[in-house]
Amino acid sequence: MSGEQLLIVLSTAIAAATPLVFAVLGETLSERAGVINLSAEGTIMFCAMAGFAVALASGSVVVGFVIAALIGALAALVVGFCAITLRQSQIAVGFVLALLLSDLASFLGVPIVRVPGPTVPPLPLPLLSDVPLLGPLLFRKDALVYLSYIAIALTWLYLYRTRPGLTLRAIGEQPNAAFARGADVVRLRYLYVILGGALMGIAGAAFSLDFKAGWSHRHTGGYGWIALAIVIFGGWNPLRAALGAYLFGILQSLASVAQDQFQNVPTQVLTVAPFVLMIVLLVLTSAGWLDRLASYFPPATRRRLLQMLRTSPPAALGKPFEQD
Amino acid sequence: TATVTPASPPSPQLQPAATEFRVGMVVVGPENDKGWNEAHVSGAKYVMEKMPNVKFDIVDKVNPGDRPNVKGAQVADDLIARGAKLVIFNSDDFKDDALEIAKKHPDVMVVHVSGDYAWPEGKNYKNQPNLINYMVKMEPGWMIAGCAAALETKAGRIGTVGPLINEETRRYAVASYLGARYCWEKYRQRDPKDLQFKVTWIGFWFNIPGVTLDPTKVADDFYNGGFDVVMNAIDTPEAAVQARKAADAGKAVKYHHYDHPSGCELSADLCIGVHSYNWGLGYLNIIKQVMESGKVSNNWIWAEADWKNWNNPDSSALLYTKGKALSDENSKLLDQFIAGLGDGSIDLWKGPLNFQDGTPFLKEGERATDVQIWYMPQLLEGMEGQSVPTN
Amino acid sequence: MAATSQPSHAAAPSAAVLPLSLVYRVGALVAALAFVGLLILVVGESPLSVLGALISGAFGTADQLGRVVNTLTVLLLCAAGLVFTFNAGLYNLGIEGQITVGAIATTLVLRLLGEALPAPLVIASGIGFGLLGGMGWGLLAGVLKVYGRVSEIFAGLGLNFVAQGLAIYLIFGPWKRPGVASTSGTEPFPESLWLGTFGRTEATPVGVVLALAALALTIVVMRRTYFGLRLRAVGLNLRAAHVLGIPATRQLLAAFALCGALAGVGGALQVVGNFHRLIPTISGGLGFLGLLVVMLVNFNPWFVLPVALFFSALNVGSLQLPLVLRNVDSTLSGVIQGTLVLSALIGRGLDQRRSRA
Amino acid sequence: MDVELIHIHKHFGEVHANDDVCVRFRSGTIHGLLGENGAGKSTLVKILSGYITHDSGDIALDGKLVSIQTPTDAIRHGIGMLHQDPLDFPSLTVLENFMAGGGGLWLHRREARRRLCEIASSLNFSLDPDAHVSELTVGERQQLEIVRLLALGVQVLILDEPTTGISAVQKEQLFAALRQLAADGRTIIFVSHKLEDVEALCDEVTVMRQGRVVGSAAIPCSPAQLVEMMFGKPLAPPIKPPTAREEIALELREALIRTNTFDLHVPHLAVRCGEVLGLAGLEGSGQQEFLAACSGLIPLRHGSLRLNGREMAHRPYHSFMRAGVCYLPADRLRDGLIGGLTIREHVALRAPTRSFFLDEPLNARLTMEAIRVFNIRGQPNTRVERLSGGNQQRTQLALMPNPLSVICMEHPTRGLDIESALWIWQLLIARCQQGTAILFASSDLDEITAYSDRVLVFSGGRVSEPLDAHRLTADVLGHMIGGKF
Ligand SMILES: Nc1ncnc2c1ncn2[C@@H]1O[C@H](COP(=O)(O)OP(=O)(O)OP(=O)(O)O)[C@@H](O)[C@H]1O
Ligand SMILES: Nc1ncnc2c1ncn2[C@@H]1O[C@H](COP(=O)(O)OP(=O)(O)OP(=O)(O)O)[C@@H](O)[C@H]1O
Ligand SMILES: [Mg+2]
Ligand SMILES: [Mg+2]
Repeated sequence: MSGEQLLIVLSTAIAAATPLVFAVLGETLSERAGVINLSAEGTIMFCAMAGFAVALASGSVVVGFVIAALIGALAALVVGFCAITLRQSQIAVGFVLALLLSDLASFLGVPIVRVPGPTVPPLPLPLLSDVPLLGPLLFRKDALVYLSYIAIALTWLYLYRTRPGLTLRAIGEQPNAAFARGADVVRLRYLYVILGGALMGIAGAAFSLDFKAGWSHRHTGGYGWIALAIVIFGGWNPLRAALGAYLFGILQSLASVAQDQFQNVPTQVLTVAPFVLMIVLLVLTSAGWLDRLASYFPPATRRRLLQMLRTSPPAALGKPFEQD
Repeated sequence: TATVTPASPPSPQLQPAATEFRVGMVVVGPENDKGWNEAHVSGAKYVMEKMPNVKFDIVDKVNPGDRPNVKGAQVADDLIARGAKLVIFNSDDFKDDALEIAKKHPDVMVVHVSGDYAWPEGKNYKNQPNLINYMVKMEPGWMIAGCAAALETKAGRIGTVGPLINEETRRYAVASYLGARYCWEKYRQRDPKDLQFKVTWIGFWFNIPGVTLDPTKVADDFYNGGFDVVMNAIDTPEAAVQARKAADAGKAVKYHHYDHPSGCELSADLCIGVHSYNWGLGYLNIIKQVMESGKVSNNWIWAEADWKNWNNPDSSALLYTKGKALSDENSKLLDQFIAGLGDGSIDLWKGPLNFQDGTPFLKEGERATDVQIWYMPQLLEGMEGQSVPTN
Repeated sequence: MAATSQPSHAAAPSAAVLPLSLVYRVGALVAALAFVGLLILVVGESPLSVLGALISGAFGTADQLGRVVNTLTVLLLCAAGLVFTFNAGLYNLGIEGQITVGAIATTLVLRLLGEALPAPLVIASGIGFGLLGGMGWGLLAGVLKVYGRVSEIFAGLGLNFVAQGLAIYLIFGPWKRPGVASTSGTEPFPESLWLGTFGRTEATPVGVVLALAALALTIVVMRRTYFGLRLRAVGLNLRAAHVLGIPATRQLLAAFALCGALAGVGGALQVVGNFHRLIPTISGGLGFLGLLVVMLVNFNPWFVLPVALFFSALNVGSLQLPLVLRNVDSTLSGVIQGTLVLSALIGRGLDQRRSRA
Repeated sequence: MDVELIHIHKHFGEVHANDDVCVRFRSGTIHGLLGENGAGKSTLVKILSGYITHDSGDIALDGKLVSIQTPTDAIRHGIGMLHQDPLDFPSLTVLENFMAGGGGLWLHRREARRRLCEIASSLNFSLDPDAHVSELTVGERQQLEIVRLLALGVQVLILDEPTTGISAVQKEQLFAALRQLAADGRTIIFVSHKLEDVEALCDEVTVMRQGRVVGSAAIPCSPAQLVEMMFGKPLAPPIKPPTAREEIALELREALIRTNTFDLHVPHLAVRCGEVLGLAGLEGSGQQEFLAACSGLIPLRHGSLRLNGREMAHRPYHSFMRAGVCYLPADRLRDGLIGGLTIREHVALRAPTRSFFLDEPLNARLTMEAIRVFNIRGQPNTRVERLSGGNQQRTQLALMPNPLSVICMEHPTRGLDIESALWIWQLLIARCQQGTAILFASSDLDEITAYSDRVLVFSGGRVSEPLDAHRLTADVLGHMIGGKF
């Protein structure tokens, strides 16, 4: 594949992966706080529908995004209530919501199927877009894409450079210890689950108002599950998760651009790759093989290596918090 | 989804009134897809205008993606249970279901659009008296589309968002390529080698999440990849929608739509044109015959365009609507081309033509037979894209 | 992530407060129905006419009844299998993949043996291989869980997509129809390889027998055998079960294998009894639906049959909705099913919270 | 800062963990809080540190009444606590642990790193800021917590049994640091069982028993006096008839047992059939792991373990069970019984049958029998979590196979009323008379001395030689538990 073609693939992939980026950031926040929001598939789908419908009615893309975010937050609130307050299985409630919301989206979305509607206008950045390689790659997109860059950076900064971020990681690791240090675990968990849900809502609207403009039956099918896989693939680290999302975008582009390169190979198969990667990574890390591998390195490098590769989930992920 | 019968009372078991003739239509995709499926629904509406005592029951989205665990045959059974005397399947995907239903309900006429089981000369002839194959000869339409695309492309790069790969779709791709190559050579005086004509197949007639490629993505990759004209060959209008995005982003792109004029309204100023198919005509004709005699004179219908009075919706199976993006001089050239096709002065099914793998398709001067065209085994030399040769 | 995979049926309400908890259950049901009714009103139809349409759509004709039965058979097989995994404390979200792989295995056998052997033999071995295929895929998730310490939830979800990828690869690649590469599936099998049906409907006696047998087997095993008892013990408290001398890992793997096997048979039936070929979405979402069924009945096999029947009827009946009612989409069935389970979960949660307090 | 706790009450269900507790901790002093397991020490200090809320009573700092409802309140008032089981984040680095909690938006890593190293070195602790806490020893984790609390500027530092399972060296470091802090005028509250530590470190000591303050004294004072206060009356006399036989039931040689904080080394131990061996010591001194190892639940690091002469080291748990070993954990509902299953189902799980189908008649019979013999207050279909603590224990005992060669028990009578305790011991002694050897851990010294033939004392990562229970005095035992042997 020629360099120019590669650049195109990358550029398209980055744009197309933007909704996923918002989704994985949201899920990462929620899981960092110790709550799995398994409803991603449904939340994204429903918010795509609702966001588009609202934008259509109000004529304002922004309103669409706001409403989508609110609905996403609401769905997450249900998950939070069942998981945190009622101490039901997070898996059960998330899974049911995933199915329920996707069907609900199709059910209520009938009147707006394939109706042309407003989309996010492109916004090439004045100077940056002329930077040789990076310009076309990063800065000839629209506001939403730039927002996603900012969101990635902010999330990372928040998690690793701020005190509340550290507390967030803490409540996902050892809620009791965090409590002993003055964190209001229950409130914070609600906060981050809801915040994560809002981001997923934005992801949904990002599909229907930008990258897959419009609404059709099961418009965003599959992307929610992918997001869950990518969060694990990203080791609950916003930066790596975002990279995972871009990687998926690239695979998608390859599947279409390079189709004629491999005759007789159904390129759809490429889109399964993230799941295989996820499982392999999980096995590698969960079963402690990674640490065994690392143990062959000198301590200094070992630590760096582990920090780079470790994908051990937040210790308290999925466990209800009982303060004794 | 909605039955087109004006507010039929919600009792499914209602017996059709003596005069009323019920037709069931099994539609593979969403009925409002601005493409193939919407075109067939329009056909139904056309019939109902002409014959008020005909009622259509339409079920759309009949595919394993949208309706898991539902088969065309099952839907047809329901429609027949509701009193349908004639059932229409609107996709080649239903060929097995159509045959199954025809066998199961000998008293019901089954119309399968784009199959070949009722074609005595065909390879798969099944002698099933109540099975009708109805198809419109689309190849000229695709040639016109290809020509228009070739006239409009600045970069000399035409991309096609293709559905799944089979004889039918290969035949259309080939037809549009032939049209494109002709106009590229004759009207634009350019070397065919400079024309890049690429087909990317998504795997079905429209997006099925997780199963097909996402046509939105495919279209994006074309536009961003420097293909300034994209031909839509699937049922849904992603090519049109993404064209708008690409144009807004400052790219000089255009698209050519397929099968429903409304597809050209999505991004009007970027639409080169749309070739659409007037299914209503054929339906009307078939239904008339069936209502009179309970059968049709010929179970194999491959309807032609009416070249004499071009674009007459009441006589021509093939219609072509020019879009705003088609420049005036190109529009004139296109008219020449259409006229040529009409009077036979332009016949693109003539040799020499080679297949994609270099093997000969037609020798010098040889003309392709209907059978050769219908069962197009692979793409042609000069085209890019998966071909999946029959073997 | 161990805790995530603990279904929350351990904390059982004490007998003293049963009537009150009954109130919660019923309240949940009412709330669910109210919500659905509201939705229907929102789209401008009357709940009653929807109900009528659903009923007539599910039981109006012999064909429809047959379809309900056909759906029910696969659903029952899945639900029966899931009763094992849930009671072992596992969320086997990988069941869709297990159905798919079962279907693939069956297709493989039918393609290989074709009409070389007598049809009944081919079909039987097809179903047998479906069972093995599903079991293998289930065990894979189990091994990942037990030895790889990978949560069966994410492994399962991943394996679902891998299985579908495999199906797509086969359908487009090695098993494509001559000259065609379409997701619409492989060449249909000759009618000799189709399962016999009740009359002209699609309901297959073999399927019904298999499904009911599976359910009966499940009930017997869970209620009447030491194996079932040990399974519940492991599901409720793995540590204590181990201390009491129960081979926990073997139990977990057995649960995965059993569930996979039953799902695999379901996949086999989809091929030989329903689609008569392999399609990418061969599982038809029945695995996930099975999860909903078993969650709704709180892992109690006795109630699986009625609920599964209800859900199957919804699935089939909803096909009628768009025909009869102008603006009600078929996805209403999914909405109803999901709402019921969600409100049941919440009701159960509130109830437990009350008895905790 | 002076701390005063006034008439503190705290209930956990029916347990009265703190019963009208009044204590005064004076600034600049190290104040010891002594008491046997379950005396209520942790509860008291958790209340002071805001980790749990008290039912009634007041807290006064320098004479002013304050309200402490949450850890934040406590920190704000300059009270910090080092919990009995370290509350930190293993997956995070030392530096991150140091910074976790507290206010402000940004993490000033460089600044934090400086403070960390500064405070650490001032106490001669050496902590690598970039190490993951999971790589640290318990001692280092304590040091980290102390440094963190000091960085928060606490004036009152509470340490809940900090010397359990840290090395002698680290202990010295710790004590040195604490003395220094007290000298700086801080108030140190030092919770412990260990007379030795209290004597070595504290200026004052308050002793608790069963939730009450039973007295306090200034150090130095006679150890006998402290022991007297801690354990109340002189120890109960042995009441167990001799049942030990000649042949060896269980034998350990050069056994090394890994606990999560240290490795326990047992040079040689031979338990005879019918013998009762009591394991004394603070909780978390290795008794649990010792019992788990003897019953095959955790493998020996190395060494040999023989059951009735057969080498069993590295054999799986079920072969131990087949060899007639039975383990009864302390936390019945977590490790011993299966909440959600009924008594009958538990009996069925243990039923001596290979058949595939449940033999309901048999199980019904066995269950009724068990309920009668062990007079369990419950029906065959009563879920075990609904049984009272005592009846849960009875159920556990009823589930023991018969015959057995070795029984390993933790806290056989914890949470039981006197008469069921007596009854249970009759039952166990009956087993001994059949030749079963019993190893049991208990925090109740009376129980140890009353029922053991010999006693092992666990302390500071070491195991004592077996002592003859009949010559055991409270004083000796108290001191040995305190680590003097
Ligand atoms: N969270 C709790 N829930 C129920 N009971 C509790 C809880 N915490 C402590 N208790 C009970 O309160 C009593 C006092 O416990 P506490 O931990 O204060 O004793 P302690 O003196 O610290 O004992 P140890 O020396 O073993 O730490 C014990 O009987 C204990 O069982
Ligand atoms: N989780 C529960 N659900 C229902 N009933 C319970 C539960 N826990 C305890 N009970 C009931 O409350 C009563 C008191 O239980 P508790 O454990 O306090 O008894 P106890 O006073 O400790 O007796 P024992 O000395 O035998 O432990 C028991 O008889 C038991 O039946
Ligand atoms: Mg304590
Ligand atoms: Mg008790």
